[in-house]
Amino acid sequence: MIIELRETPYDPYAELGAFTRRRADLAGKAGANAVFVGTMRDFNEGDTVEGMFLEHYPGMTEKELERLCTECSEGAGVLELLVLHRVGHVEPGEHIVLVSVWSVHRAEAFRVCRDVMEELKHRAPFWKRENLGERQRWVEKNTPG
Amino acid sequence: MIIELRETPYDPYAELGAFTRRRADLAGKAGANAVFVGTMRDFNEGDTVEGMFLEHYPGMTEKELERLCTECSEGAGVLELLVLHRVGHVEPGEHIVLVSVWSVHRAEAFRVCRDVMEELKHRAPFWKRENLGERQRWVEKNTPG
Amino acid sequence: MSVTVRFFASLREQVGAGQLDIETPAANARELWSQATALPLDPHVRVAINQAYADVDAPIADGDEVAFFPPVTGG
Amino acid sequence: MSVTVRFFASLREQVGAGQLDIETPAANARELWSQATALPLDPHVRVAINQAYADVDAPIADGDEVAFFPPVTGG
Repeated sequence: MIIELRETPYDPYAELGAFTRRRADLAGKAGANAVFVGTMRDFNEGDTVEGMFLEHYPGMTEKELERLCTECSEGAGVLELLVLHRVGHVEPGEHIVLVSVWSVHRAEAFRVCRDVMEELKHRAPFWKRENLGERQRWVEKNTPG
Repeated sequence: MIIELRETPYDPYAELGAFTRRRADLAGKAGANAVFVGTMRDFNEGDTVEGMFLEHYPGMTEKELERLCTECSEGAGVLELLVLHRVGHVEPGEHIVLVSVWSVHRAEAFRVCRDVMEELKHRAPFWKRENLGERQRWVEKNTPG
Repeated sequence: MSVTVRFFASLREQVGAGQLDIETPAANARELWSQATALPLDPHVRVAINQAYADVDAPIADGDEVAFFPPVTGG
Repeated sequence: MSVTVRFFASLREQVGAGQLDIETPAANARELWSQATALPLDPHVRVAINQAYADVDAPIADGDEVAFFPPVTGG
């Protein structure tokens, strides 16, 4: 299980490519890989968003991500799980979150990937402050899963 | 909507990277990208599998993939949908299927990606013949979703 | 009328042919199967007419491409 | 006893501080909030004790790190 916070932009597909090359042992074992990539949009709730600051709780954020990933994958036959999440200043089009789950069959990978995203949205200590140009706005709540 | 059959190995993450660079217009619009990658395992039903031949029905396979992708994404706010599927000889560790769905919010991307995979498993005319070394075996049915 | 009959995967091997162009009086795929093969028609066999799924009892017409194949196993 | 109190995101801005190290007789996070801020405690505010979610009425102890923050919005 790999959980990382990133302070700079990353390419989720390059990360996945690099990871699967490093973990070539998974190739013939993991029949399924379910992935979610969350990307910053340039609009939200009808407004143009110019940028965003992603605040987190250093220490707790990492621990909570670990806890929720462990809970979501418990007993599900997960072979590997990777979570990357941006913090700090984020520009539209930059990637915020990457969740990737490898398992033998597809049902587990799909379910765990989805569960991790929902738990992350509800529990992981991150807060978005949007820059709308003339003003800043804290995002009050997430869109429903 | 892009649907392609591939006769040679491909790197799904490199494909996704290249596709997102080509479709940079999606970056600030698609907040969500759900992906599934199916990879050939070196074991199935208790046997070591040395290789596989993936037969298809040229013409119908492409049409049926288009039909099911259209059905699954209808009214779901899908911004883009990409399906790659291998045909011909496949080695363990090589990637068979890639489904990638972009949408504004995560719920639609997750649902459509999952639905496309289930429909593909049930409807798309592909047949796997496994090479077990001393004998060949047609796969009789899929694992449950 | 003349139709093209196609068999895929394990059915192709059992029938011993991938494609037959035949003259037939068959009204539907079920009758066509009996004419083209000596095998019983397994209820799991799937039928496509002109590259779209069809019922085994759906009518067929001159020039149709009628395919028989086992349950699919892609993905 | 002494505890570290932390505020995040919009709460940090409302309270006007990110971190306070204070001496307190507070038995739980709710009492701590009243001592540390002049604001009403919104029922949506979430509490963490030593970097794990906790009930606002759970007891706190000397040396604890007690955090208050609004609903999370990551991902």
